[in-house]
Amino acid sequence: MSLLSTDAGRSGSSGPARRLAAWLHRHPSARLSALLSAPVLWLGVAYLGSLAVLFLSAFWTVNSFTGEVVRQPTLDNFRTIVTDAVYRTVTLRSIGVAVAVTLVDAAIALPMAFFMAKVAAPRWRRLLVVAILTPLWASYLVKAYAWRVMLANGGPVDWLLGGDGNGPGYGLTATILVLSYLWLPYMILPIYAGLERLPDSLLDASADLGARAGRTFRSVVLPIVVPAVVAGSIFTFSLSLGDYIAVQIVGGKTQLIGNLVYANIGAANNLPFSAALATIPVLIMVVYLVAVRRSGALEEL
Amino acid sequence: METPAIRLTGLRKSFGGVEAVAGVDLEIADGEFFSMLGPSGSGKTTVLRLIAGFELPTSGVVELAGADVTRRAPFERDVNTVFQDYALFPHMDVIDNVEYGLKIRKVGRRERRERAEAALAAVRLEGYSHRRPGQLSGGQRQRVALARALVNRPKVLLLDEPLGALDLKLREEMQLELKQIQRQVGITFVFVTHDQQEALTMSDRIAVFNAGRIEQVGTPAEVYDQPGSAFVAGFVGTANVLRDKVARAVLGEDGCFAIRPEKIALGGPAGSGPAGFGPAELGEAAPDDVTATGRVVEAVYAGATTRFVVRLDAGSPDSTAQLVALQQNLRTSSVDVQSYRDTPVTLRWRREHAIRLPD
Amino acid sequence: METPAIRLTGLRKSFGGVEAVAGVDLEIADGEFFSMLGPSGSGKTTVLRLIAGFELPTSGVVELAGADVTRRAPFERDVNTVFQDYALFPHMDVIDNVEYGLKIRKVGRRERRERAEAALAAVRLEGYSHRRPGQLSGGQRQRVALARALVNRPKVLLLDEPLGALDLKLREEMQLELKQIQRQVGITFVFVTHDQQEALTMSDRIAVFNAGRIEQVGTPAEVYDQPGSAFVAGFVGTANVLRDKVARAVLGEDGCFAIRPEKIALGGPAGSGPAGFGPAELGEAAPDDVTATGRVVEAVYAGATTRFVVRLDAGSPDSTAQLVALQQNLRTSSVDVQSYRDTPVTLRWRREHAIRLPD
Amino acid sequence: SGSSGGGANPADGKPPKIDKLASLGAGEGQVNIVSWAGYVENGTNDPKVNWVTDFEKQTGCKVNSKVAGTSDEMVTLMKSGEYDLVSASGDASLRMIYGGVVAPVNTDLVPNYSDVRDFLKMKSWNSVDNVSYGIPHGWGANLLAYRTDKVSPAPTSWSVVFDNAAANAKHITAYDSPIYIADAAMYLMAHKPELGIKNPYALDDKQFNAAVDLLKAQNKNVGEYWSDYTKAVQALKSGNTVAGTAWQVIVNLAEADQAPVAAVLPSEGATGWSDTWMVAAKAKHPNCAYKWMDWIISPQTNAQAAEWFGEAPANPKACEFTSDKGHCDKYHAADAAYASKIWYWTTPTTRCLDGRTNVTCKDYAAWTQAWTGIKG
Amino acid sequence: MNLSPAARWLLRGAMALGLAFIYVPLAIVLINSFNADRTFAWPPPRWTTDWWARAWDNEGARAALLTSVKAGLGATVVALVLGTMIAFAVQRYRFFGRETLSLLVVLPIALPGIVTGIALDTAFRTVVAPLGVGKGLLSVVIGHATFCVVVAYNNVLARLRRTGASLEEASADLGASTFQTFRYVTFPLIRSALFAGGLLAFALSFDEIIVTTFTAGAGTRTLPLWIFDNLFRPNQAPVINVVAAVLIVLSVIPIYLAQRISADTASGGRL
Ligand SMILES: Nc1ncnc2c1ncn2[C@@H]1O[C@H](COP(=O)(O)OP(=O)(O)OP(=O)(O)O)[C@@H](O)[C@H]1O
Ligand SMILES: Nc1ncnc2c1ncn2[C@@H]1O[C@H](COP(=O)(O)OP(=O)(O)OP(=O)(O)O)[C@@H](O)[C@H]1O
Ligand SMILES: NCCCCNCCCN
Ligand SMILES: [Mg+2]
Ligand SMILES: [Mg+2]
Repeated sequence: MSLLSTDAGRSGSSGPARRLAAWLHRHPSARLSALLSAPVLWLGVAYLGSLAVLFLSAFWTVNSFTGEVVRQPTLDNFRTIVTDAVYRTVTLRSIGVAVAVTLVDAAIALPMAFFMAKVAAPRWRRLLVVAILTPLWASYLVKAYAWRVMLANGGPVDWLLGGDGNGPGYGLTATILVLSYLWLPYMILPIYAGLERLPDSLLDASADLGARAGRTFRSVVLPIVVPAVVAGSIFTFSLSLGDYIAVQIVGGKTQLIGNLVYANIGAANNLPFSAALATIPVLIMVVYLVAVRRSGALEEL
Repeated sequence: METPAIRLTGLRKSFGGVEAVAGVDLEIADGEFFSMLGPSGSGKTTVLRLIAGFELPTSGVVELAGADVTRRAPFERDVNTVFQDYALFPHMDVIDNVEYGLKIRKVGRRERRERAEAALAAVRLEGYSHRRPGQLSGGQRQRVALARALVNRPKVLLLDEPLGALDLKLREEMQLELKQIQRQVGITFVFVTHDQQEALTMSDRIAVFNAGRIEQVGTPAEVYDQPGSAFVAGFVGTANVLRDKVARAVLGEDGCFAIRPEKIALGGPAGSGPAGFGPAELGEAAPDDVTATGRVVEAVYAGATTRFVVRLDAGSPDSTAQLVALQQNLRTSSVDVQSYRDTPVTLRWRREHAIRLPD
Repeated sequence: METPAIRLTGLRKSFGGVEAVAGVDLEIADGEFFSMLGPSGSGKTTVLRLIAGFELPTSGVVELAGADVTRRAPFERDVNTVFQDYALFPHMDVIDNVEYGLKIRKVGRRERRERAEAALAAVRLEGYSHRRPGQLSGGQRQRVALARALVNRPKVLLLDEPLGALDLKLREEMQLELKQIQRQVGITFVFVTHDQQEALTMSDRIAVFNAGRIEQVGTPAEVYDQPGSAFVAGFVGTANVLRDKVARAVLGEDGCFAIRPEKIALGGPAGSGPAGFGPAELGEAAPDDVTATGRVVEAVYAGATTRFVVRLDAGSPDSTAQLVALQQNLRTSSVDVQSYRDTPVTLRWRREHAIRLPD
Repeated sequence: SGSSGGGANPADGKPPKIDKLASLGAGEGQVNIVSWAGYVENGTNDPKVNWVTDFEKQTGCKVNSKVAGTSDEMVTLMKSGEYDLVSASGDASLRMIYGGVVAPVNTDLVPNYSDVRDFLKMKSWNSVDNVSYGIPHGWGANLLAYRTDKVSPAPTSWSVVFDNAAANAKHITAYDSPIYIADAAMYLMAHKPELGIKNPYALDDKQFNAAVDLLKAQNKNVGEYWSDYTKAVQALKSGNTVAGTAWQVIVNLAEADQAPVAAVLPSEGATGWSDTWMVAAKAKHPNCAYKWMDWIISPQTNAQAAEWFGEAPANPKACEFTSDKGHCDKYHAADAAYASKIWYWTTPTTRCLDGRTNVTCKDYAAWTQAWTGIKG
Repeated sequence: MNLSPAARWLLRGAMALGLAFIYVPLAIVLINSFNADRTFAWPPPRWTTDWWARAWDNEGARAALLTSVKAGLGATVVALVLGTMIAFAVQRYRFFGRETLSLLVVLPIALPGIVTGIALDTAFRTVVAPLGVGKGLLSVVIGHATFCVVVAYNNVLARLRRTGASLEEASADLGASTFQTFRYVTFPLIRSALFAGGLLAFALSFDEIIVTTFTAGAGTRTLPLWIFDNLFRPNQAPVINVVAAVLIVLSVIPIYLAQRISADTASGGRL
């Protein structure tokens, strides 16, 4: 057994799998098709198809009494949405909430993620990641309800702020607070991943060129971490835009676009009108995603 | 003639608009240590990948030992590769990495282990069997990659800048080892490098690549001493290029000529000059030698050698009337080098060492 | 004496259990091109980071221009760094990168732009202002990093293996440029490298590091020609080491000696030997010269030089009785090299070129 | 409007012709039920609360149940075609009848039906043209609950949540459903007789707009709307809610926890619900469905369910089986006078339910859309 | 990084506050599981372990937990398979529509759950139901898998980007066919990425209520649906706190394991 002895060469073993593999090697497009078939069927045909059917139905109406769908194309639903001021109000309110939640989460997540990625010792880093991930497993509903308790008249938040009625109570502020709470891990994780990839030498270089910590953060860290923040914002923004349950629990009388969609499908059984309403968040998100793709944020997800 | 180990005919490969390989014809003999040398982006890696089968050529034919393998998959070719980044499997330990190819070919457990251990011994890595690649230094990794390829006893071994990532010291050691192993196992090595020195010292033959084509193929001596073009002269080692007025003034000939710095003997004026730098150093002039005079512009001490930049009296003030000459620091003490500056000198070289280049 | 640009006193730095810097005392003069040379892990980068202020020393003092800066933050030190990985800000274009330091120091918009453009011109990168670092080649990035540091006109510039990632050709060009720039701007350069050649050709002085300590500091010539230890002799260039029996047999002295390969003149037997390899090549023996005889074991053609491995008659069969000698390929044609093998040869060198090393 | 359309409507048609089950056969092995929380309990929530297991044992019908939060959700779920049975309130029942979602019920096949209180049978929310579409389950009122420590003197009128709501701004609550417009209409019926409202579920344009305006004014003082009663209990206890709509069960729970909460049936009366078990038109398991209907109004079961949920049982015999012997009194189960003050939830239609023919009334779709506007 | 002590303390403080923000409400959940008050009056008037006892033999919760685990596993497996396929296609090939595909993968998680929910519900009712297949666990798995694909995709893609193709080429070079290469090299290399992605996908599915509401069949009750049903019953609500507390504690195990498996899942994977 030495390297010098000659070998019979590559063994002739060529089972069907091997022949298929060789054939696939010669036909890259067949390989690609095999890879894409199932995903395209699922997402491209089934999922997009479902969405298409949904939006087609936005042009139908429902018989108000029997609840039967009337399949005659009409723009009535959209006309109502555009002319009735309440839909504009609710849309703007929803976007406002989604933006506010995103900003609050970014503001909280940035220093936390920075601490985790660049300051904490590696052994702590691991534990902190666990600490951020764990709440994802505590039920969304339970957490929202815990906040209802905390925000109650005379509850812990009031107490913290010095007495009954000092807290925000239930309403728009509470909605933003609770949604920020619920989606915070979805913001921390991408930013943390982004910062972890940021070479320490850039921070050194900035200090070397005379910048203090604050300046380095503003001029180097922040711009570089923007795609990660945007990636996180896809979660915070879209989850807030579509939420209707947390709003019901702590929102007081607040209604968001999700509540309207839900009320019209889950309650009023008016699928066409729901579908028409649903085009609002979908349009907002699609515009958002297309804009975001340019920033490279989709790669940071 | 014997069937060559590798024959490439009219090989081309484009990526989108870029023609990475623009027509390569080449034969590599069995057992040869063959190097591919060329600047970054000249298509060396792509040719290697076409031979291994990782890429399908846009046109042209790849033959291995006489058989057309152009459209065969890599796993159907009797060729192994040592990758530039080693490409060791990080999730396997050293011995599993080396055994991989044998396992795939269903070689029995016992034989597999024996052969793998023999291969590790050949690269002087006994006792490292159970380390993970991450626990090895660059040089050790490189040797594992080599063992992993060698253990399969391929007809041809392809090596893509295997020493590129190592530091000088380690690199020189590995060069020696590689050469030794190749002699031992006697298989064909196709060795990609962008280091001229490496190619010159290790190879039986060298192909110099430029922009997807081969500019010249030959033994190290041929390529170094008889460069076929200005590109080859400039890329393989340092070369002084004399052309036009300067060539006429110095050589008395029209055209474009290359002279290697080490071919130029250098002597200071008698008596007055610094030590070890008198006319003696010039030696006797042979009948056909070329002699020129000039003045030292710069003298850089580099340990083993000193590099002189000399402005020629003939041809000045043309800025190209300048020659670089190398002098081995045989007897000269390094402190002397400082005093060489601005000294008048005589240069002398054999006429045949001024190589005429095509214009 | 003038206040040194940098003075390190009793500098130590441990990471957990590892003593990365184990007591360094050093003075670097104003305007010096100072290199730090040493194997991987010997503490070069750590010393640089201590000077720049990225790390706080475990003990010891760092002075810059006479002021104790040991506990000052990086942004409070008049020092700039060119990082090994360049550390260019990927989200800024070239001009913004270069302007960064000036912007921090609130230099006005107009002046900022002018100075940044001048710095880019100095590194020959006019016209690249609006590229992003990702759109530049390695060599270009390196030059941007240099411009970014130079534009601040620091007293001291620290460069951590700035050429490590470049290929040979580009590396040589950049060496010349760096040297030129340093002469032009006249600031102190502290240059880390693990390439001996680079250190020798570029530096005013060199510190050789080993295991967290400085083994020797001196001019290139001092370090090369008078190595203070076997480690320095071996690390800076190639050295033959003769000791014990062999040293006695060849030099007639006890102890440990280093001889550089290029210091050894080599001559074949009269008449019978190959061309350019007769007794003439040996030259006249000076009174104090050492002469030895042996047989060529290997002769490797390397373009500019040929490397001979010679087994000495004296001292054999000891395996250390072997010398490497270098010969410039001045008149020898490369084809001759093949025939040198197995020829008896005479070696000769000046007695002072066998440097006694401490045991 | 965006959601009205042509097609079947009580104004111009009858419910689709669907046959009722002629005779009872063998059970199909399972039954899928949509119900209010607490109507179908199998012990998984509280081992002591279980009237499903015995049913399954006796009939061999396995029960799958789905809880709906609102009447509207019930309709939606039933329309999915996956369910056999639903415990519909009056504001859902007609929609399902006219929509062909549910079938007439053959009461002869439900022996316990004969015991059900007469004032619950053949009502506008569970029959059409003298055809029964379901079996009454129980009923209750949407009372006015208030914090005794914050509202004094004790209110006797809904004005505390309407005209005088500002006194408790941000702490008023209301039921979160379009059907709540009827509460406003009922209030106007008493306080603005000039509007001529006769039935709070039959509102013409002017009447409807008056009710909507009242609710929009109320909205400024509302702290939150509720549709699940844990939320309502918790808000009352903590004081987030000081006055507003509540069910008896909410008040009972708050009182049980010593919260200073009381409820009153105000002088204007109250809206309320009367729930009816209805069978899906395309029920896959009709026999099991009938067996369940008989089971759920059997005295013991009806008692358990009514007590667990907190309402008056439909079957008077149930009153003997409640664990709290005062249950039926507390919920005024036998109090016909009390019951007469309640306007049970009914689905508003374009044909005015009060018999007017010279005007068209606002239908439920209009109510739904107005509700969105009221909440703003 | 070189930070002033003040900056360090500031960041440490921000981290501590952030963790407090995250964990105080969870502590409230835990405390409320011992709160004798049925609607969690604050401060708790009395303490009880009653809810824990009742949760212990709550069959509904257990059945729902089992359903959730089944749905989560199903969705995770589907998502991993699809996500991996897309990641390979996107990373290793250039083809028309590649950009669109990477956008399409994100779409289901970026669109509000209610849109995905009603779209799938509508499609199910109009296309699948007529074939005699009702909604059930399968439809939940389909719904969840749709928005979980992106998580698997992101994790695998990041790994593929980092490892590059050269290891696979090395394997082919050593004679392994495409399938052998996948088995011996590719799969082991992406395994920890799959694990990290799978864990996040499972967590997403496990906590999803909105899409589930619209895709679950009559007899299918996942844990969030069970919680939703019971949260609004005063007699039941406290038991939910117990369930949630148990979930939080149990979840630490898989997450911690994932951290241990390899250094590169330590970042918690990519969403
Ligand atoms: N997969 C690819 N897609 C597009 N262009 C490619 C690809 N591979 C190589 N090229 C291009 O083909 C040309 C030749 O590349 P190749 O890697 O063969 O050069 P090389 O001689 O190996 O260079 P180096 O010394 O830098 O490794 C380059 O211009 C390169 O950019
Ligand atoms: N942050 C750190 N933590 C722990 N050990 C470190 C750290 N930085 C350096 N070291 C250790 O200190 C020693 C010196 O490292 P240093 O980077 O200074 O070497 P170097 O001479 O620059 O080597 P190279 O040529 O490889 O860059 C090494 O053993 C290294 O592992
Ligand atoms: N609603 C529970 C939150 C869990 C995240 N769900 C993401 C689904 C997005 N459609
Ligand atoms: Mg290459
Ligand atoms: Mg270093």
